[in-house]
Amino acid sequence: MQKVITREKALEVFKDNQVFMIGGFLNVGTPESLVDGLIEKGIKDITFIANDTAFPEIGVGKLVVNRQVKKTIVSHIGTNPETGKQMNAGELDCELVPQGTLAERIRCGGAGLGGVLTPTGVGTVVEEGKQKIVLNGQEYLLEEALKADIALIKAAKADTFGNLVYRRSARNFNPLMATAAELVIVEAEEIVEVGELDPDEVMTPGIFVNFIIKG
Amino acid sequence: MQKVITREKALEVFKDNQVFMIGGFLNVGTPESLVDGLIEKGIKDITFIANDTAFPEIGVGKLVVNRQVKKTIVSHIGTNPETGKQMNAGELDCELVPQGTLAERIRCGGAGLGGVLTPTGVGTVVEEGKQKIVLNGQEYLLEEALKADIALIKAAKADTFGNLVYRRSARNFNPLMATAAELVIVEAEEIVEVGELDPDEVMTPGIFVNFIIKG
Amino acid sequence: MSNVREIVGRRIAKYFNDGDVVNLGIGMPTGVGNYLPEDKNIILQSENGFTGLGASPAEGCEDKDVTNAGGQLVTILPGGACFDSAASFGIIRGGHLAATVLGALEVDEKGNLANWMVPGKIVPGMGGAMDLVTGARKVIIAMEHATKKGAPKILKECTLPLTAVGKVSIIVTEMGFMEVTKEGIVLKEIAPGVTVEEIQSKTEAKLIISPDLKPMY
Amino acid sequence: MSNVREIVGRRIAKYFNDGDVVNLGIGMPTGVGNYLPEDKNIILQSENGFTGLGASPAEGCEDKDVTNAGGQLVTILPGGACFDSAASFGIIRGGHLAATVLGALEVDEKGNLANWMVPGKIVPGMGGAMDLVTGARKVIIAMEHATKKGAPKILKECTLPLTAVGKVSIIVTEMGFMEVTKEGIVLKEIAPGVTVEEIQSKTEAKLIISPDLKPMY
Repeated sequence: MQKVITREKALEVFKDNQVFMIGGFLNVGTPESLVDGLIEKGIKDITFIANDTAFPEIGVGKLVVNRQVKKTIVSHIGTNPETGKQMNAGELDCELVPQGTLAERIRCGGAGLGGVLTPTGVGTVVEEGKQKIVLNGQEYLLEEALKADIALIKAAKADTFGNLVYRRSARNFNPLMATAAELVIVEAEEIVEVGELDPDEVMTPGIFVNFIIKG
Repeated sequence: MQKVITREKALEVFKDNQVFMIGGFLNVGTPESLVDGLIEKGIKDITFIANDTAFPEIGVGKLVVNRQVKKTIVSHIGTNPETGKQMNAGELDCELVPQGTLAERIRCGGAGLGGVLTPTGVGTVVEEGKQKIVLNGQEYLLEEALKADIALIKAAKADTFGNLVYRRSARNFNPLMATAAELVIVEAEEIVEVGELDPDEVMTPGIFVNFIIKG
Repeated sequence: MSNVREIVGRRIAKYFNDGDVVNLGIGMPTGVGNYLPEDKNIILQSENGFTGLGASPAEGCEDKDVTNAGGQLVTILPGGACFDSAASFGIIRGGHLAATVLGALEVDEKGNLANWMVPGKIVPGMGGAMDLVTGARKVIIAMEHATKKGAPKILKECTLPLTAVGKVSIIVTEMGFMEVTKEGIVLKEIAPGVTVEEIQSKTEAKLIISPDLKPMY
Repeated sequence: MSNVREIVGRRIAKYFNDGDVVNLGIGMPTGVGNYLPEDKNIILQSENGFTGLGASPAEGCEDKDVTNAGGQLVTILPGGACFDSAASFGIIRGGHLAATVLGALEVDEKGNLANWMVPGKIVPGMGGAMDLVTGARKVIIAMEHATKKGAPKILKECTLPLTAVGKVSIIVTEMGFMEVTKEGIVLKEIAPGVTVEEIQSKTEAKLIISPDLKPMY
């Protein structure tokens, strides 16, 4: 059960047509080396779930510019004009999801929940095609769970078992996504031995992690 | 905005007929000094939401034995025979909730969500009176949010702003409950100055906390 | 414009109470942070994952992992706390913010807000805005009173896709401080040198003039 | 009974694969932890909030904040991690446990389980059991084959209120190792000294005898 592997080895799991969750918020906390691997490998028809599409020349934004992406599920595309351009041209399927709803949908995917009821989006275009449920006089949208084939996670520190620690605002979607994919690959700035992390400082338990590379 | 107060002062907020959330798991991580305060003050018709009813002579179990409790919403009563006795005699309203569902319902209450869809309890008596929702061929129960008037929280460490750190299995329901009540009172084993906790080690942000006592 | 930012920012900053937890949106709302009163403890929440948002870092003290929701390098003040995106929006959606300050493309007399897309033109996405408007206890709009072309942004009814329905509480522009009530939009304060006629002429919604109308500082 | 615990515990412990994350219920299932193979890394999850559940602490090394779900003092092994109850049941419900081992009052040939109440008598509550049975990838029942009075616990159909429907995969008793399949309960291993007739006589459900029936160790 050797989880720490080379970057080369990690990139071998990528295939066309997979669904990825990719951590980060405007590239803060994005596993850039793994994302670059998707470019190096020329992986096509990617679906990715992320907070945003970053910038044209940075992070997941490069995948969009490179036209490797079939679909994105994100909360924000304003910092990468290429996403909007491809979307308006009908070349990219872009599902825009309120950020809090996106977080909950991913969390549901990881936690075995079918979905959550949120008041966010009621009375807006976000409610289109969704069940509306009224509880105690308040309307909620039923937002369904999201899962992925592979999660690409950026951590500040990992032990060799995969216990993870994140730093500051680089945490964002990473711990949620680490629970919601079939395969979880972590790019860690620092890798330490088992026992070096205190159980209380671990933010993602190692049981969720399949592979770790030094990033 | 002085949050650190005396125990005496903290107990003044208790009134009859309030709904409490009380942290702990078989009394590990239970704010015992605050619970004892409910006894000292002779507070009546308490509703409490907790993982369990502990033991007859320990923690929240004492409230049941003392007949101060009108209703409990818990996952387990097996360690306190008095709860079952009062329940079977029709003297105590006891709503039994699967532990994971209880955690989610409290989390929903704190996070502004109306409820979640869980597969837990489908086909059992737990589904009685609940909406059943089918998504992608899988049945789920709609479990609704829980809120409280007052949450009684046990922390290992608090700073004077109310940022909290829990230890080991004493964390359990505490961070969830700290988000889901109108008023949050913390019993902390250690109180430190603002700035002494690293932002990444904080498990409950101080914005949730109203009062802190030394426990 | 920088003058507008200062007028609007100063007024909104005065609105907060000691201990308020506030989220400031990207753009003009971010500027409100420059004018927070020193005698009150206003805690800023950043939806990308922390409380205790502070000023830009001193040169040489930048931390690549500490940015605001606009991606700008910032600092975390003592007493700050970090969390993941689900917890962050738990704070936002769960009513734990005293207020959020956001920009607007349009706002109307029913408290509706449109600030996330112009169909066929710009579609930046809603980011955290829909959750912020839905969950914050007060929604404060900070914006220029009219568009660059002079068209009103405070309307009888929004025409653009909504961000949320009936959630706006306060509108602050360089011309005045307005409160959205069941009866309509009440002008409570007016900027020095601006007349009631002028502000109404740049507003599509009929303003209710407060009997207690004050100058806005 | 202590012999039953050992027979059942030893057999179940052999079932796990290297790297499996497992939750052991209160009572006989907890005992499985005493027999885990040294050559495999089996990670125990404790639903009260951590992974890396270890043995009882040495005298003098007790930590009041480290207990298992039964409230007994335990230890956390190197590589362990703590979390809150929502995260703990995210692991459980989300399919991140390779297996859970639980006791049973009744189990039936459709894989139904009843282990949380006897109406009018004992109502301990379901605790984490319903989530464990619903979410774990394999549900393994560890129990005495029959009640103290000799009545079968492996039934055609459960009579007590269910914990979950159709989730049981494996049943291990002091008499044998059984697998729940679509066709019914298959007896795959039989304890030394027990005959097929004996185990069937203490079982209400009709056992399907594996053509490859082996002794259970």
